[in-house]
Amino acid sequence: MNWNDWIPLLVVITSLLPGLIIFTLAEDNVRARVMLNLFGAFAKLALVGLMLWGVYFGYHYETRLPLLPNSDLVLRAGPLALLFVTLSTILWLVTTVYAIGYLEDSPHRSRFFGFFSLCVTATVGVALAGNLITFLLFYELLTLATYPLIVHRGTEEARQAGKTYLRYTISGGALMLIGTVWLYSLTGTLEFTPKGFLSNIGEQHYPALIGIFALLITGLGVKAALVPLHGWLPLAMIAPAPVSALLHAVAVVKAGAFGIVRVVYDVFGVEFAAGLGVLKPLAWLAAFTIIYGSIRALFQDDLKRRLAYSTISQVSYIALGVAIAGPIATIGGVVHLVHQGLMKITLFFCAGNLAETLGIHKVSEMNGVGRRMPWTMAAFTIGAFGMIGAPPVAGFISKWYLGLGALNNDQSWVIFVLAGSSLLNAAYFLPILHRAWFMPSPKSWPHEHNFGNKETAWALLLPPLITAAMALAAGLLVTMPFSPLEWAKLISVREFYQP
Amino acid sequence: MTTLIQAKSPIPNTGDSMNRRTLLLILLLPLLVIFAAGLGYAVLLLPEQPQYLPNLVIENMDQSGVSHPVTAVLLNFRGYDTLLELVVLLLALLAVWSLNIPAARHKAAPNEVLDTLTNLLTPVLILVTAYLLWVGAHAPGGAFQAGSVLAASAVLLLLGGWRISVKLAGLPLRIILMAGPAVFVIIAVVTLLLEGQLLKFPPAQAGQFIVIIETVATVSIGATLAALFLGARPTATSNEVANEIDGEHK
Amino acid sequence: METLTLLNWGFDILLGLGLITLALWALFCTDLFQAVVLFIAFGLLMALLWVRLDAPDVALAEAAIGAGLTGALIMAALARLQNISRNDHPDSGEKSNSKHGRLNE
Amino acid sequence: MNPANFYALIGIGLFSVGLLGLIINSHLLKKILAINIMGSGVFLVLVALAKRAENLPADPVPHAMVITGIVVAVSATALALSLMLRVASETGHATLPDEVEK
Amino acid sequence: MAIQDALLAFPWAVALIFLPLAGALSCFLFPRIIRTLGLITSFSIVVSVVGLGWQLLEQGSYRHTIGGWSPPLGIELYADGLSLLMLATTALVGFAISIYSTAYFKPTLAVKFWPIWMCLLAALNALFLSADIFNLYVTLELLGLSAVALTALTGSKEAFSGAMRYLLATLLASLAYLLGVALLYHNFGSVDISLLAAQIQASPAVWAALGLMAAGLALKTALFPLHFWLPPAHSSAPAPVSALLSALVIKASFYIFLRLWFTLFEPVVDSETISTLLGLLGCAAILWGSIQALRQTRLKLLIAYSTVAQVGYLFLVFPLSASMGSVAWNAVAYLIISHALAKSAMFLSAGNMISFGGHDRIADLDRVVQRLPLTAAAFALAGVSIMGIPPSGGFIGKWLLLEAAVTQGQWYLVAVMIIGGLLAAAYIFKVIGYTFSPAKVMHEAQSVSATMQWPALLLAIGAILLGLLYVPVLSMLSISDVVIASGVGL
Repeated sequence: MNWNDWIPLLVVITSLLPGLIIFTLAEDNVRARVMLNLFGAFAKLALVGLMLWGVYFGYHYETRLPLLPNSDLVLRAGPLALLFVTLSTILWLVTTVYAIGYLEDSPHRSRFFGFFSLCVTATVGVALAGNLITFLLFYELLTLATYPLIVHRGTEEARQAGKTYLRYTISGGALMLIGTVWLYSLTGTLEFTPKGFLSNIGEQHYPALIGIFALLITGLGVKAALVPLHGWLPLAMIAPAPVSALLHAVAVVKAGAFGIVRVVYDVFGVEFAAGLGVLKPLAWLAAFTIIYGSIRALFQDDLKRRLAYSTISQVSYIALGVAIAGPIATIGGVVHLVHQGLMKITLFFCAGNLAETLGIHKVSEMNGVGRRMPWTMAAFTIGAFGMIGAPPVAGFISKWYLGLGALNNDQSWVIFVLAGSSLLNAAYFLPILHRAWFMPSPKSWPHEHNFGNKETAWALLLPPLITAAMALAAGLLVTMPFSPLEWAKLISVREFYQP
Repeated sequence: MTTLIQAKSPIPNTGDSMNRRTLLLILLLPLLVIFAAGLGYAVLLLPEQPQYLPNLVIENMDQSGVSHPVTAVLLNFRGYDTLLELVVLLLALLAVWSLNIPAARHKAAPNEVLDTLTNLLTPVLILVTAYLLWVGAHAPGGAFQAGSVLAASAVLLLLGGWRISVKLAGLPLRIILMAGPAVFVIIAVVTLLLEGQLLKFPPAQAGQFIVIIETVATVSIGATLAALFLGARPTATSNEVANEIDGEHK
Repeated sequence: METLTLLNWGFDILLGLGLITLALWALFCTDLFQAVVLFIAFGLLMALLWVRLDAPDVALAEAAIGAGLTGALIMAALARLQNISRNDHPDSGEKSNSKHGRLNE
Repeated sequence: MNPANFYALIGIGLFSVGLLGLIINSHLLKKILAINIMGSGVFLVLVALAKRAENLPADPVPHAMVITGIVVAVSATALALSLMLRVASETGHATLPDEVEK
Repeated sequence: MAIQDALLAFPWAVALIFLPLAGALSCFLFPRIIRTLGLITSFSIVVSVVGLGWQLLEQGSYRHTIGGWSPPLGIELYADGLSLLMLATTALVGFAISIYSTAYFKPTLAVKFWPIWMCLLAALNALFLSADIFNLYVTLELLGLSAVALTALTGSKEAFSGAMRYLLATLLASLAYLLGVALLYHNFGSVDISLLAAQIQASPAVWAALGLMAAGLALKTALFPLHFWLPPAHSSAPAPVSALLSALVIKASFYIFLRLWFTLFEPVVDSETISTLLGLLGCAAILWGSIQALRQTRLKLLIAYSTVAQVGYLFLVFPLSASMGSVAWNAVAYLIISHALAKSAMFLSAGNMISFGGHDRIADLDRVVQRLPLTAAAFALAGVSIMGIPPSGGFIGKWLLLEAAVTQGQWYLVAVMIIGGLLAAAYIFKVIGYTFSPAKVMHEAQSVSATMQWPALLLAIGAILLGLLYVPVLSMLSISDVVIASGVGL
């Protein structure tokens, strides 16, 4: 057991420990809190970078601790895991900066940042989980860690939102628990393995396996906000902007989507799952969610709610890519995990800025805001175009690969889904841009803060710019090594479709 | 059993209780009859009485240090039970005291009959106590019987209005009360150190050990039972009672 | 010999049924004082029964503790109980209701 | 059917009667009496069966157990009675809250 | 090495019984230094448990024949993995409760509390170490009486009638148990568990004994529908007492149940029906208890009903032990410990909230928990374990039960467990939810000392950590010298 084997654990600890310490900090001890947060974030980043490099050259990082009889707590850094870890690490860093700016002198910050760190810990754990039980463990931890963030404001509305969130997620967790136990009792192992570990199960168990698949996907679908399990997501908008940003781009929703990828590829194995005939329904469900989310988004005037429904739609691209079951579509789905994250977090940062700086919450209030806050809206525009899938922003890449993959597996109907959703995206984003850039701005903004000569505080402005730049880069520099696309290809080759 | 719940489940019963009782009775009687019948059947079908253990007792009597089997079982073979039992008795007293029963306020009216009776009976009872205690070693009798007779005499005194003097109500009384279990515990530990086994009396001294235990136990048992009869904790000063009580209703 | 066993049986049955009746009577008579007296009588009868069963130690214990002291305890308790109910709090009914309220929450 | 078995049956009878009384009566004093009677029943079973074998001395072990039992019983009774007094003085009637008897 | 041998030879088991006894007597004798005496005693108990554990790990299960009279003539102390586990739980929880109590009880109450509490500790340890069914009866009585006495300490009328109900129930249970003992004794001429186990076979007397003992112990363990006495007693007792009642006392009678079932009556009860019946009662307990807990408006009643529900989980071991003995066995052991830790943490934090806010109306708790972050954290963490969410001891216990149930295809058990978990989440978050709502200014607030907040938190953390200590705990549990049919080590 050389020290490489501890790196995955360290990656988890680098946010767990700061989180726990932050709980004990006094409310006004801002410096220590910031230092802890940033230190943790950078340490994690360094470790992740190290592992990226190592995995690229075929090293193996795995931490294994006893948890249950013959199923340990396993943290393994495979390519897929690293993709998600990297995403969440980077975005955590950015979001932390943003949150520090956003929550200046608001109450209960120690509590907030404590749970914030726990939330990221859970996400990283979900990403690194090497078997289903470990995954479940962090998945539930994620539920518990996000609840306080959602109800952070403590208003009655927030309490209700939190209650709904718990109803959905805890029930989902329970279903997953059943599925996991059932699976364990059939196979005696829960270890994630490329191409799954069920291929040698007797025919007579296939009905059971289908049931298990249903249970697991339902449990994951709750967090991934697959229709009709998406009810909690729009309500959760009540949370502070950084939280919703993290929730939508990285933590909760992505954990669900990531889990679906895991279950399909590393538990069932894509061929086996296709053989069971469980992928088609998943694909249809995903497609329906994509369309449904987009349509609902059209009719939201509240900016964050519109973004929320857009998330519901966008995240299902991942499930779709997985469900189409082919190397290329897989690349599309997996890479969208990153791209959607980058673009969506940008959008939420911008929405947060509008709310913080000008008190704008509704689309209808955004007339001419582009001239008041050019940088923010520039970032917003990039994100929006990405969502629509216009080149050269990253979103285009994902959709392109999804389409190709669909064609390869002659499931051309997917093309229509993609096209339709792109149109709808355009339909609910372009009006915003039009308002922002080309409509005359009103005499006064709903609730304006003055930040001197700059359009808003640096801590609020930088994060969206960075993430927007990333989204752009991910689209432009696709061919660079270590670009999300290249990495996704690596994953698809190494993990799922090695010859 | 379910009927038991109906009788006790925390639902306020609004209907008049006579009605409820008859209903319960009707519900309960058949069940109880079946219950009793089943038990009786089980008892009647018991096999021949196993004689192994009684014989074992007889064989080991000479080791036990006493010649009366019951006493031997009580204080030697199963002495551990008796030790715990003494603790139970003391515990009961602690519990009763912790309840702050208001002291019985009947100031004993001068009552010749009772007084003479007390004056006559007390010495007799104490003699009986001593006799029972002594006889216990080889004939029916022993600490508990003796103790309870002692208690009876104390009860007579209490009825006669006698109260333990304030000076003795504190530590001395506590020492008397706890002496029985305490001596038992001490002897248990001593034997553990000497013989390496709990309450293992060396056959030679077993007799003495048992006598010591029984004598002290008798006094404690008598005192404890009497105190239980008195109910209220005899305290040095009355205001102590007072602040104890308001300590209760904190 | 025959007569002796018959006599024994008669005695046994008398004793046994006597115990049962005393128990029933003590438990189902309406007057508390009567119940207590009957219970003490029950205890004494038990003592007698212990003798019959060659358990003199138990008999002594029962007579002294079972019947004697328990009886005294119960008598004393009964006396105090009647004291309490004599100078009973007038608001006892209200109290009990409020208690129901709390207990059933 | 020898006397021992007969008395054992009586013991069971007492146990049942006591159980009945415990459930039916709502006055705590009665309940306490009932518990004591049940106890006597159990003790009776213990001692009576100890003399099952004809023309053999009774088994002393159950006797010892019963003496222990009697002492435990008196302790429990004392505690129960004082609790009853407290309940009565607090609530005005010596019954459990759900079975008030005015 | 000499020292080590001496320590290995030391009769820790005996110490476990006699230290608290001595503690009780000295507490009774010297009320002035009562707290110190109590703390010393309960700490020394922890030490002795460690000693005993080491001893057992080194030398396997431990026997001590009292008075040198080996059974059936004498009484034997017996310690194996299961008893060690129970003793360890008792020692830890007991120590935490002792620390808590030093701050909780006013001097006038402390004088009453400590001696009885020490007696209760002695009773528990003696019970877990006894291998003799009559001796078990004596310990049960000692336990019951001390528990009742402690319940009444509050001095409120709820407490008195709760205690009275509890006393009647526990006496009835003891008598039923004793009658069972009488039958067994007169059938086999012994009261030693292993001797009885050696010669037991089905007969009317044995069945009757089984029924009586099971009923009595179920009543003491408050298995639905015999739980009627628990909520009034546990909710009206002083907080530390409620904690030890829920965490330890009901576990003691369940422990005897387990012992008798799996050693004594093992050959008799392998029939499907009774175990299924117990399982169904367990299910009923889970559902009924959880729903009642959900309906409560008083915190302590909520926790008490949650205990009723959690007891239900324990009884699921009986239908599940049929084919997967060992798994179900580990599960129940795990549930016992984690529930002990979690539930005591909950009651202690409830006590903090009450002594801070002066009430336990759930609806008005927000003001309270806001000011007591440690306590709120303790309650939340304990809640995680009660809900059975990973990582926590409760999760592992539930996982193992689920595994057994699924493998045997007993889907109704799976369903009940899951529903119970969801309901638990519902009633826990009913309380937690208020933690985050903005607190208004607090009147009549009394500060709660750290000595009352930390024990609760540490217990809760223990319940969580238990979720990562599977291996050591089970290696402890596996110490045994009897292995019975269902592969259960005892």
